[in-house]
Amino acid sequence: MIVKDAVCPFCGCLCDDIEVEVEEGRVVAVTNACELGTTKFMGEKRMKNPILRVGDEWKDITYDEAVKYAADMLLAAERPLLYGWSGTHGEAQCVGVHMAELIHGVIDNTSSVCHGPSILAIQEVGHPGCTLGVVKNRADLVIYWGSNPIDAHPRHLSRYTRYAEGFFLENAFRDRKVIVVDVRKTESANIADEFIKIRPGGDYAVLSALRAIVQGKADTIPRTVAGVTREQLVRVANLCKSAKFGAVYFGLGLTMTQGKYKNIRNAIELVSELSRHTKFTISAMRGHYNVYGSNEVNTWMTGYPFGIDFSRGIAFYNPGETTAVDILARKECDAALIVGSDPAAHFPRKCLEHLAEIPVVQLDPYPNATTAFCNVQIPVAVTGIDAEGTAYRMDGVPIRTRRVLSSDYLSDEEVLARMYALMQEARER
Amino acid sequence: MKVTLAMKPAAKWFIPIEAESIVPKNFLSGTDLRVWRGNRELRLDEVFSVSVEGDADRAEDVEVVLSGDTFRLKRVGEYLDAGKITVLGGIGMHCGNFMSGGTIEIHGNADGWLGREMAGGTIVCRGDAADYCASGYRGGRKGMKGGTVEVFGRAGDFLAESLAGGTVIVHGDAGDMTGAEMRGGTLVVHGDCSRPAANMKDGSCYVYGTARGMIPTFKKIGTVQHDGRTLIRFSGDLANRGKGNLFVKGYEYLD
Amino acid sequence: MTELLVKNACVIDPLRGINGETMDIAIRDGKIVEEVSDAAEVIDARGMLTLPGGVDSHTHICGTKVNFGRYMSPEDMRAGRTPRRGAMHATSGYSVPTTYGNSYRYSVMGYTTLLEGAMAPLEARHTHEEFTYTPLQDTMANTLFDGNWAILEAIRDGDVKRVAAIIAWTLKAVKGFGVKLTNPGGTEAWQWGKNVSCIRDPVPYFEVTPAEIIRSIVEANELLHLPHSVHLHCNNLGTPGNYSCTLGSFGLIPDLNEKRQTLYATHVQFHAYGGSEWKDFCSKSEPIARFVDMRPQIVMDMGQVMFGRTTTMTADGPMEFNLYRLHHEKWSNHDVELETGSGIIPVIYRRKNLVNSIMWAIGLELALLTKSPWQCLLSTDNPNGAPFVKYPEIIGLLMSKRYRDAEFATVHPDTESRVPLPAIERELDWHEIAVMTRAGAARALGIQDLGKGHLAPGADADVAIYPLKIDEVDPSAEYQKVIDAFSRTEYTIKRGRVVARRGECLVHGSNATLWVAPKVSDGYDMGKDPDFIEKFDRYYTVRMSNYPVQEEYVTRNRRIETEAEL
Amino acid sequence: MTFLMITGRTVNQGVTVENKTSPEYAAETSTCFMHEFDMMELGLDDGDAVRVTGPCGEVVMRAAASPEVEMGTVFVPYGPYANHIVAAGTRSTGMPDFKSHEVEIEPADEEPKLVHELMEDLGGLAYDR
Repeated sequence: MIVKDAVCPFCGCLCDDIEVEVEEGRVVAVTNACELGTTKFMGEKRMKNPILRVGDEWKDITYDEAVKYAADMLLAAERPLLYGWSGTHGEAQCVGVHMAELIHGVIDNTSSVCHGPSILAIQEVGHPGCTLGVVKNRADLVIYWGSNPIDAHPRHLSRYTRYAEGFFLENAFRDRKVIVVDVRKTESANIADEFIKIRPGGDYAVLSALRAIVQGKADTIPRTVAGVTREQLVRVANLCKSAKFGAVYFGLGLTMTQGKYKNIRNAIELVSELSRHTKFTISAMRGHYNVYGSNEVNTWMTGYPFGIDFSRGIAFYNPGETTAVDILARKECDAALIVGSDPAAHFPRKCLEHLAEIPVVQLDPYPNATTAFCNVQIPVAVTGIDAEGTAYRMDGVPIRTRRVLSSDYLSDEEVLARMYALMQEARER
Repeated sequence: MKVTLAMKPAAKWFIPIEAESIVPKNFLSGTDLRVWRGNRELRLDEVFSVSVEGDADRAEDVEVVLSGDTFRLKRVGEYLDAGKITVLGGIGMHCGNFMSGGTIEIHGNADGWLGREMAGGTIVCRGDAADYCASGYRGGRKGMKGGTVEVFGRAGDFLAESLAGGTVIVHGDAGDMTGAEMRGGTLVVHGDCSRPAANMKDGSCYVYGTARGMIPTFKKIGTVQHDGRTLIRFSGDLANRGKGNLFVKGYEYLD
Repeated sequence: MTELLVKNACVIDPLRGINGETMDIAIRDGKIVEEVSDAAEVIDARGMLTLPGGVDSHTHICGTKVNFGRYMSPEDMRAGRTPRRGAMHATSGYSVPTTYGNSYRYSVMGYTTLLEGAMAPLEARHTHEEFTYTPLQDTMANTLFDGNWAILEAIRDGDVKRVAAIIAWTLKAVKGFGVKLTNPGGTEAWQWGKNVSCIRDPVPYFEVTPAEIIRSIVEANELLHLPHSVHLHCNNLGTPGNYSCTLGSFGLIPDLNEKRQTLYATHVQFHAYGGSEWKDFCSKSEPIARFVDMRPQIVMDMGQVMFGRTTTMTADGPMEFNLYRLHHEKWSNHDVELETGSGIIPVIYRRKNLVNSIMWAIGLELALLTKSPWQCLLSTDNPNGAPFVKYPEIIGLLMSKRYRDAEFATVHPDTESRVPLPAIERELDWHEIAVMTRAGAARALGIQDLGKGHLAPGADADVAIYPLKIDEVDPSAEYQKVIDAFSRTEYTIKRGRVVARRGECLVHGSNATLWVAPKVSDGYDMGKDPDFIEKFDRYYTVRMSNYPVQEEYVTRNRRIETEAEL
Repeated sequence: MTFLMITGRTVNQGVTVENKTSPEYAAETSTCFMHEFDMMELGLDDGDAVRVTGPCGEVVMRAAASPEVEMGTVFVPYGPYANHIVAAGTRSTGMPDFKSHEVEIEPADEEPKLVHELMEDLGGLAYDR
């Protein structure tokens, strides 16, 4: 059987033109997807059934036992942390929010360690953006700033920018300029028309300088700014101003370096400045699959995109305080539910040391690094492969993912709904 | 009246306690107050040994003294408008948020967001203050609007972010993005700091040490004498069409 | 079977010509019926004012743009936070509350049906997801066609039937309700950073004018026999002197429909400005109201501005950018490929600001100067002019000259010379308010035949009972009582169940979505049109098969089929 | 020698990220990409073990030459090895300093640990079925 127009569950591009060939309940071939997507579709070695850690042993348990364990753990906790969510569908995320609200816990998603700083910046200055198709059809200038699409979003270049055909571009490859800004000459830099190499930690200064130059104040700028010559900055500012439609795509090179969200704020303010001269947009290269969906769901349900603390019943939001890394490193939670992510692989060690001390339940199809810190792991269907639901693309376009396989695994949503039902019952008693 | 709150040891000592009820005026009507440890509501005396000496009719005459391991105690002195809070050790996040009057004195270190969005009154911190001292809230347009915050140790990153009024003085070094988005008020750092006054619109920022990673979009005006020091005066942030004043003893660009 | 009997209700039901009659309302299984058995649960309304459930014919509550307004505004969110309580989930936000916040607050005010004013087709799924979490109202979505490439091309080719066919395919695909034009042509121009100044400016590349877009789409709308008319946000919103553009747009509209208007012009306050610049800015509510009085084919809503902080959000991207340059607050913009755009900025309307004071006056003037309340409905273009929780105050202002004068005394002193408001004596009555907030809105949306906006047997049992006796309250003097009553129902009944009582929501609820599926002949099925398919595949970034909104997204499906002349 | 350590995503990290118990994932995320001159100075060949010491401890990785990396900096694919030495402080933003850590690098004579061994060091229990 061949499933057409399947939606790739790997990165925030959510490519929806994938063909998946399935034989005897296994994916045997994937067409159109990049290497990352293909591997994800072909994934094997799933965990077979829920497991419970007893001393230094793993014991198989039933789904009912596992769900009960999780519900009891969360009900008993004084400050439970519900973390992850980017690897699952909106429908499951909604149940997660309802759970956090009911048990007065903290709910955070992986954006706190990817584009959380971008959100903080947007909350200060807004976000002039657009859907990916607008860029594909119109942009004659694309800037990748601190992002490396060849490695992280391999089809971004071919579907939307460098190699994409566009309605208003006769010859997209020739008519569209690509600039890459980074601290190292990545592979993406090799296919750019211009590469701006910045000293590590210098993005903010370069962005400020560009803003001033766009305003016609080049004369006050020092001869070099973070390793970039004034001449190059002036040239780039002119390229931007003379473009008909410019688009900036920024990545973790801006969100993870010194200044964090202030870098993004500066980039957005540069784009707002350029908007006085020509059309310019800016967008984040959202990484993990449905991470943008977790922001959307959390926002319409709680008012905030991530890092929401319901300890006091009402929603309190303060990244840096109510975000997962901070809470774990400061040992400020006493139980954790992990869904659709692998914090043990992605968080600093100090966070893991606390995970080792508190009860942890994880929903994940595979054994992963976090498994080692679990008291219980519940294997679930792979979202976007054997479970269908809603995911939001990096530009906010919501797509319903297709189920390409059927399996006996419960989806995240189903497992969470069972937990939630038990918890509601307990609270009503 | 003097109210002494001595923190009791707790089993789950790491769960933060929110104690916005600890403001002097609340003690005028007794000590039957509530605090929250995570999602559990607790009586004040479940968390503290409470003792009261003397009495008072008005908040101005109340002093609250906190002792013990209070570094996880959040929101103490929120909306303080009169009276005094003395913290013998360290204090947790959000101490003195929204305060409009009165005094908070901290003998140890203060955690993040000390004096966030304060409008008046005085905070003195004898130790270090962590990030976002005297700052604003997420997405907010204005930070601290009035009053004084004085830190005798060091301050963390984002000190006085979006400062709109009042005075902030740090005797030690400050961290990165000191005084970012300033739009008014006065910020004084006696030591060094990194990237001061980035994107400032207005206000005055003084750095008596060295400004590292100096933002390249400030215009040098000349030197001035200030408080017996020779400082270099800049105007900016040009990138933000700002008209602020930045005075530094020395500076280094990231060139 | 569940039965409910509301006894001793003082009913105003304008669509049935009932004006203040004391009567009983019988309800069975979610519908109004002639009578119920003795086993029915009884509510004694004790003579309180009882109206059909409120219908908001233009509000922004769900979807990409609204959610972005929330996302970028943590400072707005922290105002108005409530914890989970009983059947109510936690809520946050003031001007752009969470979906539960919207739903509960509307319900407490007696509103049971809401029209989301702008949905980009590509992002329709998002709007429908949020509808699901707006459980205490029935919802429908106006679908944006202002910059739709396929339609612009069809208009250029003079093919109105093709325009209609594209609308039919899209509405059905995205489960949309009505046709919305926001700054027609302007949103496409904005994707080049440009705009159109009024209805005669050609759109770059496509070379059609807003006038042609409006006229063709109005015609297409009627070919499809849609329940609602074209819903227009005119070009040139918010600029001094724009009233002439507004009149020009209205002048394009023939009277094509016997049952309802042919054009619904939304938030006309923002389009009724005189002067040539901000310095000589003034009200032009009079010519607009006079024009509308003479043309039954036009219905408008007020777009009232109220003082305070709010968030503006519209598909009108270029207008928001101009606002941003004025206020230099935060600015978000979101262009949608091949379709439309949107912009968001927070604003504060201040009494001490002359322009804001004039805007405040204009909205009220439109409602007071337009003779028929059926032609000027109550709205704030929530949250653009003000959050909807201000509706009760607006009702108070419309019903009381004394209240208006008291407020007028607090606005910018120069306002008096720029607006006719102080000279207007008219005070609206209960019946007129009922028209402006439910009956008229239901008729304008074309949903009265679907059981909305009235209490005839067969209608949806959506009822609002306000704690107020109209024969005991003089709204002219006791306007505060009016405001209080309209702020909090005694009972809000939705689909035959009491969903809110004295400010508390009592049930979880579940939303129904009304959407339109026009039936067209095979030759006009765009899903089979090779040119349409080819362009879709080449220029959109989602596959055509992944574009339609699936049934899973509609909790309670109210599909409306129309017989198109295609 | 002191280096600035930058972490980031790579295709190989992405390809193996769904199978974190695999040797491929361990190999990719324990690779320390360096400038070849820096490697020469430390006497390292491709594939040699290095001990990388950061603000929060040390971890053994394997060096690999990369033309993308500047002298004085090293690039490590985002994963458990880099995180073993990254500080958890976020400067109160929620985001650790993933891209700006100073580290000490020296040749080592032990093998990089497996992912589950790293986890066990921190109090976890490997699952190996």
